[in-house]
Amino acid sequence: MQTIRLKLKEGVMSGVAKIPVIVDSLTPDKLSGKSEAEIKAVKVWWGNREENTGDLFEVSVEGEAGSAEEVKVVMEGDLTRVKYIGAGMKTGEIVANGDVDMHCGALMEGGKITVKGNADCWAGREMRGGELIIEGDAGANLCAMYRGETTGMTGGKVIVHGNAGECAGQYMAGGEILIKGNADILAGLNMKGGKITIEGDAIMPGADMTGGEILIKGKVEDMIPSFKFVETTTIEGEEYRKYTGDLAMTEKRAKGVLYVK
Amino acid sequence: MAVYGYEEEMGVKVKLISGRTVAQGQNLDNKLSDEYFNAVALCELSTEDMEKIGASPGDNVKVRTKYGEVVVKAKQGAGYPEGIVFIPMGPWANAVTSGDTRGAGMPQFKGIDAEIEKTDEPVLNIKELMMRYKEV
Amino acid sequence: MVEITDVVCPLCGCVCDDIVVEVEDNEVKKVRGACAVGKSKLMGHGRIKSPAIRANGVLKDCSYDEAIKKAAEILAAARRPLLYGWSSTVCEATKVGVELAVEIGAVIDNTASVCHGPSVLAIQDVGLPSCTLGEVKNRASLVIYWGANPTSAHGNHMKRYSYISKGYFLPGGKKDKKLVVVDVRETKTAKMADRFIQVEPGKDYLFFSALRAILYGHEDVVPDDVGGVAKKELLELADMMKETPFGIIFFGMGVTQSRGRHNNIINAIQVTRAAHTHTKFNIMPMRGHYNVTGFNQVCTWETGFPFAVDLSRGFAWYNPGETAANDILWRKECDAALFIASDPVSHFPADSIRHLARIPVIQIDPFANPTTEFADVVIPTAVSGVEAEGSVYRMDGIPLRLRKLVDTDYPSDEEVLMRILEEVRAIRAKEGE
Amino acid sequence: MSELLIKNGVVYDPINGVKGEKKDICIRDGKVVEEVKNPKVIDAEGMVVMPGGVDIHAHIAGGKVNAGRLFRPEDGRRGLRPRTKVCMPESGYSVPNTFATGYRYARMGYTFVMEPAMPPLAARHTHEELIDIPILDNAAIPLIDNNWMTMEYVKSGDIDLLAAYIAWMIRATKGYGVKVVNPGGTEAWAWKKNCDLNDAVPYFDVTPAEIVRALAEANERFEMPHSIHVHGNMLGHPGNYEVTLKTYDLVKGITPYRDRPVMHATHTQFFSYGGTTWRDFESKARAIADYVNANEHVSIDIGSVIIGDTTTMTADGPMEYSLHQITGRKWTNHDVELETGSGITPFLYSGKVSVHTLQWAIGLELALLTKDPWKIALTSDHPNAGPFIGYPILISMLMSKRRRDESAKEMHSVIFDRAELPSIDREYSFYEIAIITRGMTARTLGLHEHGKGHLGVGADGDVAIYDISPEERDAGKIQKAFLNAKYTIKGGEIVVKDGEVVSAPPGRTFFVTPECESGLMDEMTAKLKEMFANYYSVSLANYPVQDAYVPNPYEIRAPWRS
Repeated sequence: MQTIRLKLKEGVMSGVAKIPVIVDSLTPDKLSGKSEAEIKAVKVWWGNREENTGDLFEVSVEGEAGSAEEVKVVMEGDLTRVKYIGAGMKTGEIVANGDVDMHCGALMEGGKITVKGNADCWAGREMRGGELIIEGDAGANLCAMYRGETTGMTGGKVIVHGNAGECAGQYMAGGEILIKGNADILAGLNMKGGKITIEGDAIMPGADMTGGEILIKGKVEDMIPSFKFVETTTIEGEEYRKYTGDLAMTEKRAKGVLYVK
Repeated sequence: MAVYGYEEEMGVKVKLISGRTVAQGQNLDNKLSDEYFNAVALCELSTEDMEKIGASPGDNVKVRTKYGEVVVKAKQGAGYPEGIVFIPMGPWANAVTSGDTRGAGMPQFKGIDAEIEKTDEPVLNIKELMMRYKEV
Repeated sequence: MVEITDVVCPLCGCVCDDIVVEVEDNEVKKVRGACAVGKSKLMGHGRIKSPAIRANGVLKDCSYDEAIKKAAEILAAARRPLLYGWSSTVCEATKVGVELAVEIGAVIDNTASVCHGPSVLAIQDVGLPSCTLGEVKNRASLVIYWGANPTSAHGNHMKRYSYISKGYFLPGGKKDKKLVVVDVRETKTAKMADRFIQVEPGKDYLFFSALRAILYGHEDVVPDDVGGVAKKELLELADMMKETPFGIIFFGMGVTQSRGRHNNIINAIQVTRAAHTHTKFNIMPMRGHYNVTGFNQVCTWETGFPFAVDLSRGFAWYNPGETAANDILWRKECDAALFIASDPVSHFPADSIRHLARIPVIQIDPFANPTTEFADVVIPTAVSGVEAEGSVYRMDGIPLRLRKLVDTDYPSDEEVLMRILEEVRAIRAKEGE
Repeated sequence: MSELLIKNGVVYDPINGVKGEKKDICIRDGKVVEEVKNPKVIDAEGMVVMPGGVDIHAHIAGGKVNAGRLFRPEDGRRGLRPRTKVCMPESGYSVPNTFATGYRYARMGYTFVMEPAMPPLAARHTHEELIDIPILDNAAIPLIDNNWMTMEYVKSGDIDLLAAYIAWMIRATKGYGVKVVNPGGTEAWAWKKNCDLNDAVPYFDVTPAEIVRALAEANERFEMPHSIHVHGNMLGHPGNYEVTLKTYDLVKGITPYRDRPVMHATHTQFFSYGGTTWRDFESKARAIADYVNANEHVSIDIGSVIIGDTTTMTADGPMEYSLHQITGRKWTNHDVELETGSGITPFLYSGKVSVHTLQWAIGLELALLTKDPWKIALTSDHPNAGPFIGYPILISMLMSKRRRDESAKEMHSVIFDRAELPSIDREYSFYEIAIITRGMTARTLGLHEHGKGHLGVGADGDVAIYDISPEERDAGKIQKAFLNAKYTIKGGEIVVKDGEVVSAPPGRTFFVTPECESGLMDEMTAKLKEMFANYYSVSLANYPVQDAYVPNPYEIRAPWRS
């Protein structure tokens, strides 16, 4: 096992402007096999200039790793403007101690990311595999697609311990999302596969669904009026109303399933 | 500036919307004028809501949301259903809206949960309003 | 006195091009054919007299050279500059703006992001079945304004292009047409309508979904009340839509700025598509400023993306919600801002503009406005469409050329930007030495 | 005085009959000359040298191209490339930004591209984008077939007045010729209808066949450099090859003003379909090629498919709608008052799908079955059948039977049942490639008389040098060489070196000024004024494209033929 600690230096976010740092170059697979000095020389974007990781982060490396799989990256400091944490990562582990900025785990293929705080918008965007755990809230467009695309998350597992923002799981095609809190409007918008479980409340879930499954354990506000009631069914001992839809997408395509109490 | 945290009950609960008006449009290039102030530092509300807060046209009304509060002149609005108030788009409406776009690039300018009450506090002019932003 | 005909109006997205203006002593004296708002714009208002730089909290007049040099220094030093506005200027200025943004690694965005930016996001999801305004004039027997109030915002829209105009296939004008208005309040436009449908604030999305289900033949699943509208009303609207040979929905900020935002527009476009399975149906955003569309056009062909483009890494990254002006300001990301032909301080939420008090701000505009109160460098320019000519795009994408009506000593927006760009390049060249 | 000498290269210059000869090219002040005195020297030893490429048909600028970019950020992100010292950032794959369009064509050795569909009312837009496309010389053809004025004159049979209208329109739009797209069908689409060749256009009482014939006649009233440029009716419909052949026949017997066809039929792949539905869909490339082989009045370009995702866009609104209905993908439509329309929808050509496989085969078959390469041009109807950046793939396919066979094996087996391609042995030579990408296209557009598409003395100093041996037959190497030229020279200036853009000067816009008798023009204008006063949403005075939109003009006058 190897642990790479990256602590954002205090000066980076102490100015009047909080200029984002883009760190998709700091994933376990990309840092694996590098010495401390080499890691410090890896380039990251800070605004419109490229900087050395070592200039923005305090870097320390403990232990040895036989492969990227055994690399754990721990990120610390004020991460609220640190974007793309773990984006595109294929293996290994990242732990972010605190709130993180946008695109955390975007295009992730494997490995595990734990955010010990909130994650801003587009966490898990276009995620292909791996595990993303957000201990706080997730922002809007969790596990969604990029603008114009028609596929969001296709695989992997995401757990949000808090609430999720608007349009969670938009265009989701596979994988699983568990939201332990509430979901803001339009969770599962355009969903076509996979499963979303919302333990809290939801507003207008499942609009334009063509596949996949959404289960809402709390209350639903403003149910989409173009779903068809199928039957009452029991899941884990609780009674749910099962709907299919969205008929606003035409009957042929309305293959989504919504379970509502 | 006080930020409303739902801990205290205030006036009447309404939905706040904003938008263009002819007078607002005519003074787009003339924003530091009295005409613009008169066109924009106001709140149109229904007769019912006017009665509920005990105000008459021309009285000052305080509009408060999760994001801030602002005082504007009450104006009788034609065609408003009860519970909807309108402030022409501009600095006074924006004093009580949020810049958080929640992943969309567009703040929500319409349909904001707000509370209104009659007040004796003055309507700030544009420079006073701007000063408020510089303080924070 | 000189009469100038076929003047192109530099106010709203209607870009009326049949205005008559009388000029005497190099001043616009009379305007005919424009709406009240357009007339006010053409007649003019008090101007910023001189370039100025703020020192010790006070704007102090200076020369153009000094102001431009100062602006260039601010922009060249910035790590995350924002260039915003662009909707009340011509495309030629925008082109220089994009070049400047590339040069300094800026985020460039226009006022669409607080207007019809959501409509663009929607178009990127589902497309836009639409047409030019002349098609509406000649063919549309059903006109629907949704969350739009043209009597206030687009004074000549109905007269020139839609409900009130006469067309080839509709020689009787409004006698041959039906007008439907959907809004949360009974606006002046609504009072003219054959049918007014009042929807609860924030419920448009539900209404659209229900309408689609009905248009696709699934009225059975639709509940009796949708967003405060009775199912019967929905069914009747759907019938009207199916029966017209050519229908159009014009939508405004009533839908783009309320709960659901771009998703409301996606749903409105989906309604249009559903109606299109029965008949010819179109939809068009009621674009606000006269060239808000033009910025989106230029920015798209030059960068590949219509607005909110982040060029900080040398290539274009587009992601409204992250790279739109409100995102950058509310999140306090930028360390310098240039505003041109717009007034964000009036039109952005308070908690976005607070950041402006703390960073250097450059304003390029003919008129003083609340943004001037925050500006550290102010550069006055000619009024496009009155004192300077150039390309603009109407709400339906039709390009027109604004005219120059009177002479001026003020430089154009394009000229000022070009000089800033040259100055930035000079600074860069020096740094490189 | 700037001079350039390209020495020792193997030159393919079909217009001058140069078939792979070792030959020096001398350029002075942007033009090819006999000799130079003190030149900068490029040693092209062992390399293939051709005139700069001339694309006869690619949608690179204007309202619908930009609508395609605007609604496809997901395509935009597929072609991102950061700025360089000389280049602006690039974006897009099937709908690249203007800068990328210029750079990518230049990297492939092209120096001229024809934008083949300019909606007159939005002509300013097309020109604004052309200004922003670096390096390439260009021109745009206005759509004049669904116009109400056109249909009224077709109905009254007044070809001279129609010619006056054409003249006015080409001048007003700073255009290059007459474009036809789904004649009558696009007007019908305004009511959600469509027209076959002999259907009456709703409310206008003319047929598409009449429109095509009348426009061809009117076009020949002038000394126009180019014939009418035709996208006919029923594009993309199974069984449409019969309509296609009938359309070709319509203009047989019309005398062109000079030695060129009367009609250029574009992206013919989409018009060479047999069968009655997508189920019994089959290739009819043979029937089309036979016709073209036997006749002199029609030229074609292939519109060949490049497998992968692309953005389809055309003024043929109903066609795009049916495509959108098949795929369910996003769809933009933009009808233009009194003139035309357009539709746009993304499309994925997959080698696993039988229809797409046949479409792929048809484009190549057309090129291989048409005997005389002077009658056929290489295109992909960019971006409709695929983006222009795929041309090198098409070239390698035409030059290598082996590559075609290998590809066919990977594709749907239908190719062995309902296409002729697997049995065709023909392989294009470098010389023939030079014809279908330079000589033929320049000549068909009449540009060879204006310095394009050849390397004779007096020609523009536009040269492409490909780092490949004239003996090379390896498809992979051919593709690579044509994708990134060793050098591209534009007007005597090196713009690409080793596949990278090293300079990006602005291009010129070519436009035609047809000259018409004033009596005819006056009579036509009276009617035009009425149209504007009553039905257009813009004023006549604000309609014509101002000179500001053509900052680097090249005017070609087209006198009236008395």
